[in-house]
Amino acid sequence: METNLALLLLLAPFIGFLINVFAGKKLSGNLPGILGTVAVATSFAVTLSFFLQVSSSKEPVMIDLFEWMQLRNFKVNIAFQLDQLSLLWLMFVTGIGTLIHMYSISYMHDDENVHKFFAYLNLFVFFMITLVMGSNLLIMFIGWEGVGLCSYLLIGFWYKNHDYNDAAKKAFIMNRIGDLGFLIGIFILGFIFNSLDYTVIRTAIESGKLLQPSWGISIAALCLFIGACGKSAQIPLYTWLPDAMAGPTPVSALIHAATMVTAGIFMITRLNFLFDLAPEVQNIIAIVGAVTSLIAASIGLIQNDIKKVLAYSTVSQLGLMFLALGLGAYQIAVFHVITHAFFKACLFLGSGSVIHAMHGEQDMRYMGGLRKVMKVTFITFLISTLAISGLPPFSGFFSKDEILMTAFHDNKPLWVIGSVASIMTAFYMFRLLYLTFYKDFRGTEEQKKHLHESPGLITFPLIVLAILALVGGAISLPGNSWLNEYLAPVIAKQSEHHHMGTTEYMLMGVAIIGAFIGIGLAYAKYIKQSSVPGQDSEITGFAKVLYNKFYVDEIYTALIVKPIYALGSFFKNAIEVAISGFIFGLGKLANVLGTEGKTLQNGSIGFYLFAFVLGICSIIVYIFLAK
Amino acid sequence: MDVSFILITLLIGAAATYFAGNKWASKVALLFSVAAFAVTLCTVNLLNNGENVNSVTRWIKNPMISISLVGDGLSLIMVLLTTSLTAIIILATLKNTFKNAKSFYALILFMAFAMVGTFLSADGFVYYIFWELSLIPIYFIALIWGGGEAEARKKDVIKFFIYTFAGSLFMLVAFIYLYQKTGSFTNGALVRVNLTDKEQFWIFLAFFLAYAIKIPIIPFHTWQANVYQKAPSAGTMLLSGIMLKMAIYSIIRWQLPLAPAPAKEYMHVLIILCVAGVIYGSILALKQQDLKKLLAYSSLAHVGLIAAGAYTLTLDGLRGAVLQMIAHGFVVVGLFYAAEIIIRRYNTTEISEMGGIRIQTPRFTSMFMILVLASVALPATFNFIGEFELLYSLAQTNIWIAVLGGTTIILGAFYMLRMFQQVMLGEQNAKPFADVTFGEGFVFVTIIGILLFFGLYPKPIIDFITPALENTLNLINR
Amino acid sequence: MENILQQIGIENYIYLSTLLFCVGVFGVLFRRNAIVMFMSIEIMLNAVNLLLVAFSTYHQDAAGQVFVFFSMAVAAAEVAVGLAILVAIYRNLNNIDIDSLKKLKG
Amino acid sequence: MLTVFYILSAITLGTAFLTILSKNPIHSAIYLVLCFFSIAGHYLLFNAQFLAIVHIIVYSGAIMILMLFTIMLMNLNKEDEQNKSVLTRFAAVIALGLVAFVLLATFIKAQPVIEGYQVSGQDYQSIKVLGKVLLNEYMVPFEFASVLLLVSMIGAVLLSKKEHINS
Repeated sequence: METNLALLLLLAPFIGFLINVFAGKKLSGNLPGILGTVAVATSFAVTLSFFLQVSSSKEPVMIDLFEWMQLRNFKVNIAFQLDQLSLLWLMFVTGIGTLIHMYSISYMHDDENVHKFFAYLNLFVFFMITLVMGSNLLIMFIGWEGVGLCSYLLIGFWYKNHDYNDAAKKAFIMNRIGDLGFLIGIFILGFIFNSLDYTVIRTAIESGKLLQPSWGISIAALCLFIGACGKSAQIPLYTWLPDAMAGPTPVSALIHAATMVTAGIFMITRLNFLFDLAPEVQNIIAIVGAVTSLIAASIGLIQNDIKKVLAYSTVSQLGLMFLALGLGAYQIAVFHVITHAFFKACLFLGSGSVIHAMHGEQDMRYMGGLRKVMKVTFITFLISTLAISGLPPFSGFFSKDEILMTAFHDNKPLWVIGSVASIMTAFYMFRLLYLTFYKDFRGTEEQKKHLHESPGLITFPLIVLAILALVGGAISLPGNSWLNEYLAPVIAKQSEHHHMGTTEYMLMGVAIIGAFIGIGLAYAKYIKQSSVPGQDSEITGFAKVLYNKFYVDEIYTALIVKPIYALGSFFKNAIEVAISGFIFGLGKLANVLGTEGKTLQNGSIGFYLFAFVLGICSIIVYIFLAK
Repeated sequence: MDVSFILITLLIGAAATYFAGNKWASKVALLFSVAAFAVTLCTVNLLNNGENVNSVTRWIKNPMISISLVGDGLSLIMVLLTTSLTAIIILATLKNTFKNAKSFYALILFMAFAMVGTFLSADGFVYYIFWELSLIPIYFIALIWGGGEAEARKKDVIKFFIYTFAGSLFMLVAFIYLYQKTGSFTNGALVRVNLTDKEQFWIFLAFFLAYAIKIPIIPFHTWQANVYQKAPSAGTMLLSGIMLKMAIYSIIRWQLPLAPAPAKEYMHVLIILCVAGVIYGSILALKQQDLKKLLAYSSLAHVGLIAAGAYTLTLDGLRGAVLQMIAHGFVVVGLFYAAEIIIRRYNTTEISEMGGIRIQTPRFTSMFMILVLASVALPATFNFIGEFELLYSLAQTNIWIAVLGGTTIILGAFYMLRMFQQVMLGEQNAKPFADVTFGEGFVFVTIIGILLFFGLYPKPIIDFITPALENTLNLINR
Repeated sequence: MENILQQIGIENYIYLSTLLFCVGVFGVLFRRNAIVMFMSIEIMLNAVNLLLVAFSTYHQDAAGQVFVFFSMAVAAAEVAVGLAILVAIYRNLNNIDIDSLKKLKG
Repeated sequence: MLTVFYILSAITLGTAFLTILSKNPIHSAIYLVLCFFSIAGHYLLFNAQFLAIVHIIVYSGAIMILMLFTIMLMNLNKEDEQNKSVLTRFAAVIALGLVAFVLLATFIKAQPVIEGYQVSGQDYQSIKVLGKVLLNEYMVPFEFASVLLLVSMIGAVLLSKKEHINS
């Protein structure tokens, strides 16, 4: 029964995918969308039942299907594991997934390939469920690559535009760089533990019978972290995420904000017992997370594309989560993943609603004043913005504050970086809010006439997500955390409980003041001074560097892509030519030997005889004399 | 019933096809290739039931040569690959019209016959004969029915012929030397002979030349891209799908058990050479403007990884090599078939002249996409199993080699997606492009079905080949 | 009956035939006239014959002499055909200078 | 007998040299006849009377007459032969030296192996014995020799026949 239910949970989106792929074209109107939504909703319902079961019984559900792969020292099965962590993840993946599917019905209904869109979206949910549900690293890897594939398909959904296709390709390839790291990590773990099952690895570690030196584990952890960097857009593999905004907005909300990009955090949390053994890797994770958070936030300060701002904000928030992971505070990272999923999905969907109203315009410089026409969108957007800025009592406040608090306890410089990033976040989010919804409309008259509030299918998910963003913090209140208790079985090392003392309250105060500083700056600049960001050419100085994202893309192109192409040209024009020249040279040599050799046959019998005598002499010498 | 039935079926098929006349040739060929596949399946079934499927016939008394055909897991899986791919290839060409079709199809079946013979022979001399025999049909297929300018084609095809032929002559020398030592050509006798390390080295080298050219491993690959480009698609599929697997199969069956000492001593050199081929082929594929050449270089990269796995001398490496051979066989046939469809409809092989196909042909695009993804070894496709085992075996020898070999999953995605984007995506092309017909779709669906099914449930194949590979490994480590 | 080998060693005959043979070789290389080259070849043949007879006596075996007999038969046949060829050449070229026969060059 | 040997040897080598060096082919032929006679003398020294007679008959009688006829037929009895180039002559001398050196060196190297001559007293070279050997042991080659002579005769006739050039 459990197996069947779990398979239903897994396969419902896949069936939705199949129907939409094969029959989607024939389905009329919103049917593909409804179908897709129902499929994901089914998964959500099953997840919910499992969630209730497991949170009461505290026993994970294990499902072992059949043998998949055989390696020298172990076998890999197709097997699934529904424990606290995976169910939690499934809850918000399928839950938010359902909402976003619903949203997409309306958002995408004009598109000619709407059935494909829902097919891909369903496929994504399927792979995401695989990733989360898998009971060993290779199953996770199926999902891991599968979601990358769906991300590729959905970013390049409007495939006629080669810029979008390039973005899709870039996302896939950058992910693959991480995936290589992931694979190498899997290999090393395979050597050390002779298994890839989480439970086996965990038992091996906890039994303390590990014979291998710990540096093997450290390298494995580092490799896995590289994989996580690719998927979760951390330095140095983050540049694909902002480009990924080429996809339709629901995709950005679902894949590139709420679910897929958190896969890296899921993986590290899943293997927390492993990372606990590698403190130096944890340090690297924390530093990378903090730096990513700061750099992405600083780039976000000055972007004008509404989705780009949100994308950099996502990268920045993911950085914060990695900071938490690096500090060993897995529950807090998970907490932030969840709250972030709520408010960031809401923000993206809100921006989608705005873009919908603006008929595809994404540049904030041509928006403004939307508050009056789009009330629901505005209010939900405002709530989410407050949440991400870290103002109490919104959910983002609790999660972010806990991260900063942990950082303050463990590593003060990282705390400073995180705090600065948070202040920046407050600034650019309110900048976004002010530019989009306040003041007067700056677009064309044509656009202004068509401005409208989005239909109910769009606003409903917004409202739900906004409510969640508002109250989501309740699952892990400081001092009384339901989440920590819930996750306790899957987290090997419990982080020490922060006693809520004066320091903690002071830190909270500092965080709130920081948020207000950010908001105040934004207010001063965009409401008081009514300034609007200038055209691209007017940007100068450091701002230009920020606006061009520190030229990271250009640097990567110059350092990696160009050399590869140059190497390709070199191989093609030099080495290939040389090798094939050598081979042809051998043929030519035979030819030359023939033409030259035939002149030896000059017809002069005297010469032949002379050669003959010489030959006889040498034979005699060889046989009789040369001994 | 033993393995010789497969050979007989194919040989009769070749003759029957020739005498069936141009009109019926393709159908007769298809019939016999399917029959051969069915016979192979029966043989596999027999073997699984524990029966003996070997066939030994005395041929020449002095020198002692017997036509001994041995069917074990390793050889029969390759025969299965050959017969199934031959059927698929014939099916794929069914819609084309060839002049002198009876010769064309008869040559295809004859080539299948020779390749099956190569896989089955346990007598070195007979093996060599089959090995060379398979070269003749493909030479004519590429020469007569190939594309491009006649003179250039002739040059490339002759280069290919002489190149591979020259390589295999060294193998013949090695066999004759071994015969001098043992007085027998049979695999079983040859692997038991005690050779000094120096002798083994030279024998290894002789075999290596033959195989390195056929596979091809850099720097012996220069014949490949041009021949793939110029040969007709059926020829390219035969070459890349089956023929180069002959060489890798031979490495496992002949080279490693016969000369294990140098294989162990020079393992790292060999693996690095193969892995260099992976990177080299991938980077070159990025620069190709010709669709078939791009696929040729991608094949170079993939096959390099397979050879590297075989040379690791680990069970995972050998198993990964066999699995990946099968997977790569199907994928590359599918890809070349897709390329053939595009090329036939656009009448050009230049990637720059393509584009925007996806709007016109959603079904074809999906199938092509799946093949591309399988070729970049997305998990849950058969190729992933093979590639994972290969990389795992490389990691067992040296983790850095695994990293280098693993760049194939990055570079592979890079050039394949780049190609896919340029060929399929973008604004609608001015030229019309009809969607796949039922027959074409059937070929694709068959290939994709095989790739996905075994991607999730490779156990039957793994169980089938593992005992034979363990035997081989025992011989290597004797 | 006593023969020469009872008085001098066989090496004298070996030296003699060697020298005779060398003279033949020299003649073939030195002259352009085909007939004289022919004669030189006969000298070489005779050098060998002489040696064969010498060894036949030395080993006291008739086979060597029989061999010389055959070689004479072959020489006769060879001369007949060779001279016929020379005549044919002479008829075509009006000389038998060996250096003018260079049609067979590669 | 020793003196006879030396005289005969001197005649053999001398006439052989003169054969080669004379400008006039007729002279060459005549010197060669002398040379052959001296070789027949050597055969007599070996007590090989049969061979000596056959040698005189075949070489001096048949072969040399044939040559002389040819020379006359071609009207070659004049000294119009051009000398070869210096290089060729030099090469010829070198070849002479080389062959002589190599052969002599081989012999000298082999000399220690050669044993002294011992008389066994058995008859091995009388005409009777030779005839028996020839017609018993060497019957087949003997017959083939006759075929060879026949064929060479036919060949010679065919070759020297005047060709009928087609109009």
